Amino acid sequence: MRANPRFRWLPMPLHSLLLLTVWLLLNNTMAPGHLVLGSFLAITIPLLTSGMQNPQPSFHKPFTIIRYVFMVLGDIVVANFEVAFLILGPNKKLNPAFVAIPLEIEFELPITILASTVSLTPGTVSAEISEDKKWLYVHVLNLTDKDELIAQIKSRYERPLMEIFQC
Amino acid sequence: MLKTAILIATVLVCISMFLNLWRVFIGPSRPDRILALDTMYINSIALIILFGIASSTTLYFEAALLIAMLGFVSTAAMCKYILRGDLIE
Amino acid sequence: MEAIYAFCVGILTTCGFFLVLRGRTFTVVIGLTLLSYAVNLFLFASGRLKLDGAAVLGQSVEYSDPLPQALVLTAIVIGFAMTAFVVILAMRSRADQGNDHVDGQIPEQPSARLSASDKRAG
Amino acid sequence: MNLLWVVLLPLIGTLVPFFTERFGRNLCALSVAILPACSLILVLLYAGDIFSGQSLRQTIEWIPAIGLDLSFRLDGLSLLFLLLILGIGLLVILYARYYLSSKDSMGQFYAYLILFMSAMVGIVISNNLIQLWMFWELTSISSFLLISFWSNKSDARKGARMALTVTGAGGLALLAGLLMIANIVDSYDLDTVLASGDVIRAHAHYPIALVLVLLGAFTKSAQFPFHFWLPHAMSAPTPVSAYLHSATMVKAGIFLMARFYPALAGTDLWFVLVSITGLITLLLGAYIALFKHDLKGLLAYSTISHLGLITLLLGLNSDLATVAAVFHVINHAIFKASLFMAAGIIDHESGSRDMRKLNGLMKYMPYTATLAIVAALSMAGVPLLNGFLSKEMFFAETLDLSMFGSLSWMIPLLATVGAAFSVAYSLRFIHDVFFNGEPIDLPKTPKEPPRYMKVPVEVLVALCLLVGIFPAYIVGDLLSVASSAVLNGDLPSYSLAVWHGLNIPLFMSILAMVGGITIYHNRRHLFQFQSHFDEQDAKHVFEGVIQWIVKATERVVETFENGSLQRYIFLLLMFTLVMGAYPLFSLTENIGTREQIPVDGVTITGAVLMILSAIATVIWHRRRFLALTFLSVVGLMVSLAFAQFSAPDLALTQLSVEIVTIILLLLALFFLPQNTSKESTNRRLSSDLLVSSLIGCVIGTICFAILTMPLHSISDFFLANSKTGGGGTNVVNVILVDFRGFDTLGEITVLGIAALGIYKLIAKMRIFMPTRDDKGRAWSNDPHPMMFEMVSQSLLPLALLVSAYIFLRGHNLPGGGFIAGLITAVAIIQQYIAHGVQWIKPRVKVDYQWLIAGGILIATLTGIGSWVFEKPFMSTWFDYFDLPWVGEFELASAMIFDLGVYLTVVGAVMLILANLGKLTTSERISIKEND
Amino acid sequence: MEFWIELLISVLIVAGAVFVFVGSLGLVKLPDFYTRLHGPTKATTLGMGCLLVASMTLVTNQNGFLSLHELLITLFLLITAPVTAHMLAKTALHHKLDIAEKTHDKALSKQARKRLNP
Amino acid sequence: MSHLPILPILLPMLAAVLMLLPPLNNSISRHRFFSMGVMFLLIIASASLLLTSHEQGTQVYVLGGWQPPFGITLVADRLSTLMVLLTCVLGLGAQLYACAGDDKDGMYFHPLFMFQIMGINGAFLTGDVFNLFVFFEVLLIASYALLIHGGGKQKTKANVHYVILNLVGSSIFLFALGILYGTIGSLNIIDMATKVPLLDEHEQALAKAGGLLLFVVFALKAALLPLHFWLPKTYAAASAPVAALFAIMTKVGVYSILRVHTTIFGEDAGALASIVIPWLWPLSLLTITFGAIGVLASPNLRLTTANLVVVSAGTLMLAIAMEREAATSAALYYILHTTLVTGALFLIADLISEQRGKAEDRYVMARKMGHSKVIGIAFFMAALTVVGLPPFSGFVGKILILQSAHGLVEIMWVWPVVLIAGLACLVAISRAGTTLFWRSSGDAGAVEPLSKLKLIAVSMLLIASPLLVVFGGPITEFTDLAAAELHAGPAMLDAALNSAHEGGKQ
Ligand code: NA
Ligand code: NA
Repeated sequence: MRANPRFRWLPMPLHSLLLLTVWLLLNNTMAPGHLVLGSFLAITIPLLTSGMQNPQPSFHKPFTIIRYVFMVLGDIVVANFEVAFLILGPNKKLNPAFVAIPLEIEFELPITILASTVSLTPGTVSAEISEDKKWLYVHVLNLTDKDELIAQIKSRYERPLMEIFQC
Repeated sequence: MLKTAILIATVLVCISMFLNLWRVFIGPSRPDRILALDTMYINSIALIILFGIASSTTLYFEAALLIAMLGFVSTAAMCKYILRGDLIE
Repeated sequence: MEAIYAFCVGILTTCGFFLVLRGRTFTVVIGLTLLSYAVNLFLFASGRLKLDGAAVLGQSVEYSDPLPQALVLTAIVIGFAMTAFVVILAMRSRADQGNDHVDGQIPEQPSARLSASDKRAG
Repeated sequence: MNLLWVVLLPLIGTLVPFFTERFGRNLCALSVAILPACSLILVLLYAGDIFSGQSLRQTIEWIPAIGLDLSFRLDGLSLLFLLLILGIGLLVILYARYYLSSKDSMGQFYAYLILFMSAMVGIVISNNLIQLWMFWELTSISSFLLISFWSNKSDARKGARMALTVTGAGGLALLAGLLMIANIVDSYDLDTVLASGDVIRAHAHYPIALVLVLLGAFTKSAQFPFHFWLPHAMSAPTPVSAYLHSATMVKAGIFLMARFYPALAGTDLWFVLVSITGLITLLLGAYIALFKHDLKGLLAYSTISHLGLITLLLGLNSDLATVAAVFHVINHAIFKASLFMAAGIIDHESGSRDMRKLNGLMKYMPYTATLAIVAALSMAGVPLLNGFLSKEMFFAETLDLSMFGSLSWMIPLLATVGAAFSVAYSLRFIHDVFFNGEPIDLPKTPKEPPRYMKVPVEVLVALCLLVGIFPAYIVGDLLSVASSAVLNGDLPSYSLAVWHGLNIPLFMSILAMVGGITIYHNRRHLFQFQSHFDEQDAKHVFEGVIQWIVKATERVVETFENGSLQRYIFLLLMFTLVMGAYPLFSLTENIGTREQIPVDGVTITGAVLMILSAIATVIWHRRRFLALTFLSVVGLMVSLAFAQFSAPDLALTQLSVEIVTIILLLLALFFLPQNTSKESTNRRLSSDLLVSSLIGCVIGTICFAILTMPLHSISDFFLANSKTGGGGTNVVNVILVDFRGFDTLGEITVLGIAALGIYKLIAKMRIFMPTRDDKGRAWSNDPHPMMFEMVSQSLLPLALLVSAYIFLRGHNLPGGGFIAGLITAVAIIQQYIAHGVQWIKPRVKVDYQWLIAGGILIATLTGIGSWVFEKPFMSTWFDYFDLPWVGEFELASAMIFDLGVYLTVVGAVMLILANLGKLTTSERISIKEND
Repeated sequence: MEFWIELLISVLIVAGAVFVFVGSLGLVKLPDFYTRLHGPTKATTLGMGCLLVASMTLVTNQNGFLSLHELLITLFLLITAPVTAHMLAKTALHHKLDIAEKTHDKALSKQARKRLNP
Repeated sequence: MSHLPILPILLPMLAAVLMLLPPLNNSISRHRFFSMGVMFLLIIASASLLLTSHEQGTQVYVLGGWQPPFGITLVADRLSTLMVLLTCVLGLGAQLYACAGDDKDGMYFHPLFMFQIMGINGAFLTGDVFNLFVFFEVLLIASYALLIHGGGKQKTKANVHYVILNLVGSSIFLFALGILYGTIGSLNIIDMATKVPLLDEHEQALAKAGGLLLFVVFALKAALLPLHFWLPKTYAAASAPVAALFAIMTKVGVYSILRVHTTIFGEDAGALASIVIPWLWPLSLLTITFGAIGVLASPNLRLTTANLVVVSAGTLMLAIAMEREAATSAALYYILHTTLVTGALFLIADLISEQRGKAEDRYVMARKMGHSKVIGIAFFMAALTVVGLPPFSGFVGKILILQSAHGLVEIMWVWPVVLIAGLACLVAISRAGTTLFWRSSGDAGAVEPLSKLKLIAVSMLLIASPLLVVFGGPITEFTDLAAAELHAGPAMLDAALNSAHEGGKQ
């Protein structure tokens, strides 16, 4: 983490790339005019907002990122079916629980991404993070095995994230 | 077929909206109501998308995008209100 | 459809005016907000209703009347400015007078009057 | 010939004392006298013409719209009054020089006096109805100032107010009367009016006009029942009384009657109103005068009585009586002015006006006493003095009356009775003051006044004698020209002689003398009899009535203007209801011919949701957070409705405004009660509900009627010209930034002003900070949840990008500066909510005020830019450019305008919300939870 | 429009709507706030996803060029939904809302509420 | 082309905006000099606009070059330019007064003041009903902000009432506009006037409702009974220069009725002709009555003045109700006179308050007033004017109005009410004056310094009164022409519009 970053033309290159992509998505076009305009915005907006960003660890291992994204998407699809059946089924069958998951991963952005992933995937919601950021409290809709859940989250999501952020 | 699908979908979403409103009505807690309201925002997006599909226009895409962006802020603000009273402190 | 629309406008108007007639600033603000919804819908209706007729050239076959839409836009913005002002004024009033009654003071013995009238009503 | 100067000279003279006051009393008085004297000389120069039977006129156009011209006439009547006004005025100036003490502001006094004099001059030489009225009111005003000259005295203030109120009321009546007369004859010219007596008297409005004019005259001349103000005006300095209350102001009413005599007199109505009023006043004044212990009080009632006499004479509709009236005007002015002056000298030199204390002054001031006695005898109507002559004429006239039929004999009898009382109070004046033993407890030892203070009295008393002995030589011509001016025609034959032989009038005089002496001799019984009646002090009654009126009005105001907003709004809504509903009764059919859109499920869903939520908002309005939640639903549904009915821009705007509003309401709700108990009675609730639902019905009905009606509007123009003329395909946006861009400019100005106003409201706010929520729970200990912080800051660039997108496409597709501005603002607010003010402060160094101003400035300058191209404000410009590689793109001035809109919106919303957030930051107290 | 594409779109639409519906149904049906929280936040993400993909496909098919901008809505929803859930859970914890009887480790909610370690 | 018609709107707007930006922001003295300079410019601009409209006929400014009725037009005829000039003159007086120190009691006084002027001028000049709404809102929001200037409980409370009532009013305004657009299909006042007679029976009923609802809004602004109850306390609570400026606010309502209801629903409107007149008659008479009652009941000079504003509003409405040229002309003269004098009276009330210690301007015994001579003269002048006594302008106005009732059946109501109300005012004002200036408890106390600037401001407004009399001839001639122009109906303005088409786009 850099405290007080020097002024740079591209304070957040990844961000800029994302913004350019979003711009093109928004306009549904690859027209050169929009490329120019989009690039312009993709450079100026991060410049304008760089002051508003708490510095965060940077991304590494782009392939891991992509793999992670698709894995999560897949999990979301599967999870939704599970949850759908749970909801449609009788309430009696539910087995809700609070689970505390110990965190190894550090820093705000990675933790946020982890917590979000947990929320997005089936049957779990990140309810709270302990003040020292060492524990993630999760509410589970239908708990079968607590330890398995913890292990799954740690291996499936926390590990890749730690790789991506190298922390 | 598409029309039928849209019809079914619209009916489902409309029912969902009623269910949301029902939850807003009965609560019982404020978080319940906020949750229901948030869901209602999402369902409205669905409705708008369906509407867009049905009338094959993209004019309402921005409305959906805006609900996605702003609905979140509204929900978060309501939560913040309950947690801290003061939104901006 | 027109009947439903008009009915909604009527209901919103009723609710808005009823709340505006209450004695607390916040409630009045809520009422004014409802009222502004009614007003905007009403003003919009002066251009008549049309489905699939957004007034964007090339996007629709038949266009709805764009002028009332522009007017409503202006009205929304102005209404927003006014609501913002009156909200803060409500706060200021509470801060200055210690209560949020529109008259700056809570009418005397509301409970006594209330129970009496309720008895009569009951 | 320049009659304007006759009034203008004294009017200018009003300013003189302010400049000369500092040069000492003598110079001041002298300088003050110069201009009125010039005016008098001017009048005397014209007098020859008048005596030769002419009357002079001058007209300068002024405000034709109200019929007001500067129009003057100088005829016999004017001449007579001018001589009285200016002549006695000059004497009063001299007298006042000695009367006023060094503590009194002489300049002020003289200014008021001269102002009054000018006003009187103005009245008597007016030849225009409005102008006459104008000066008439000026006399009321200046007399108010004079009466209240010693303003620290409560009596003076009250007396002045009373005089002003009564004469003011009369003035208004007079105005109405004059306007009616003017309408009858279709001219404001006095000549025309006086020449049209027959037309006026024959007109249906004559009685009203007459009554109104007489009200003016009677109030001014202190006629019954309006006489009560005059005695209380005696709290004025004596020169004022001498001038106003004997010679001039009270005579203005008489003048008025005399002036309008040709136009209004001669009818039975005139006779009944004027003569009976005069008679009652004559008797009442004479009777009361006897019982007054105050010297000036006695003189005041005596004045009332004599004015009654003159009025009675004018009311008799007889030419001779009229001559007598005019004659008595002269005589009364002379003797009464001298009497007032004498009374003033007595007051001045002895410190009292109470006749119970003043005794035997003959010994202390023999010279003054002699003068006063002569004047008093004239007042009593003793032969060889002027008072005698006009009284004789009066008696003679009363004998000729037959109007009252078989009761006509009562008039001479009553006249004699009045005269007897007149003799009695004159005797009392003489005997009680100058003889009757030694003075009792006087503040000062009485002595003769300064030499020149006596001069005015001497002059007047000399006139009493001269007129009394040589009437024809001294006033004969004057009386004849004046009388003929009043009669506006030939004079009757009369003779001005001291001795007419032994006739009934003489007998009546003798009877009055004897009667008067008898009354005075037996005055103790009379005083005793009178003491059985509580003396109703008019001042108290008058003040009481005024107080009562004020109290009553206060009650009315309290009842209606009770400070209840709910009541005011209720009234407003009732009014709205009536105005909205009333025309609908003529709406026979509320379904128009327009084809209706078939109902579909989505719409019904939306409608039902909207209606239920709106009703829920109302039902739970006292649980505010809940109400707010329902309000959000309604807002969402409204946005969806706009989307449904082909208004994407509206949907977007409504949505973004909705969210900002909710945030704002939440911010405010923190500082307000969360829940309130039931406050309105069921009755109020039901009446409120009734009114609001009726209005709802009206609005709904109208809405439906309009929706089902075919529309012929100007909108095709916008659709046709949007692209070609405005360069955009989003017609709504082109209307906003181009066709009706001026509205938008106003709209962002409103937003900017609102932000400034809110900032102003916040700046001085001392707010209560709830330390717990409505259920008594402590607040959460996590002010900035980490996840929210992280996500918010990641969303910021994205949101800004979307906002740029919305902004840029606005001209051609739904979007635009306003929505983009709101999105930006919401994104920044989100940062505030997530991170808090402290965090943001060093990171955002934008002055939101500058944003607002800059935004409006940019928008305005875009509009002004078109001036360069000789186009009207806000003429837009656009063109298409083709750059290699980039492709074709459009540049439009409307975009710059929209940028202004964008900046203003961002600035305004941020100025409001960010500063609202700052309210509490420094002083937040955390309550630890104790569980 | 080709049948397969129409079929795909129709299926996506119906599926999306079903998920939306199930989410809202859960909101009404489930026993306590914490379980209700699962319904909408999850079902709607996929529900919306399906609908948006359907829309995307349709527009792409109609216009002849790739229309991806609906992805943005999904992106926003994916980013924001967990935070919404988190904030709501926080409020629920803060208000000590009733937790369904049979929930395991109910006591953990107290620790979570104070953001302490378990 | 001449841009004169828009200057009365743009000048104050730009001035306000520039005062929020460097280098003018943050310095009250710069604000003062700048805004005074602008005010002088404004007066020059509006005076020349008035002369132009007088000599060359109605000036129609077509904004954006969009031909009416499609674009927004500004219509600078004699009536509107007269009102604009009046606003600027009153504004200058209030502003000078404020510059003596009242402007420091809160933020943004001068920018808000300028915005207020902008809004008022805009409302007077615009020829478009929706644009009228916008300018109403501009002037209202500025007035909301100005009303709290100086702070204090009373102001807050008054503001709550004022703001909420006016927000309801604005909603009704929009309802009315919706109806009018929905039936007539246009927003340009002149165009609406030409279309109104062509409506079918069905549309007429609705348009009538629209017109009457519009009347409700204007009546609220103009303080017509029963919608006037908010006014006295609100005006009395405002700080002096603000109250003085507010003297024109009710006239905006009066003007709007005059403009909208005489043009759109005027004599040529067929079935919709004169729809408000039957209501205006009794209401205006009652307004005068209640205003006079309020004047009598007022416990202090501010309230008295505020109630005098109500009386004058009622009188003006009465003149409008007579629906004839002479009456309109009378109303115009009366507006000039009453606006300036009530404005001055608010300022004088403040001067008096300063000198009387805790008693302020209440009618109670107090310490002897300092500077009582100067202030007394000013008060005396204002009092005579306001009561309608000669030699000041009040009597001309009153006579004009009385005269214009000749030949009407209602004269039997008009005259007594106007005259008796005048008497009530006379009684009240004479009591007020004698108490304030003469009823003192002896000690002079500490004499507060009397600001020269304040005195200049007051004299500037007061001097108008004798000037209105001295130049009564030409002024009434002007108002006669203005009234004739207004009553000539849409045809005349249509011609003006058509001439403005040239140079427009398309
Ligand atoms: Na705060
Ligand atoms: Na005696």
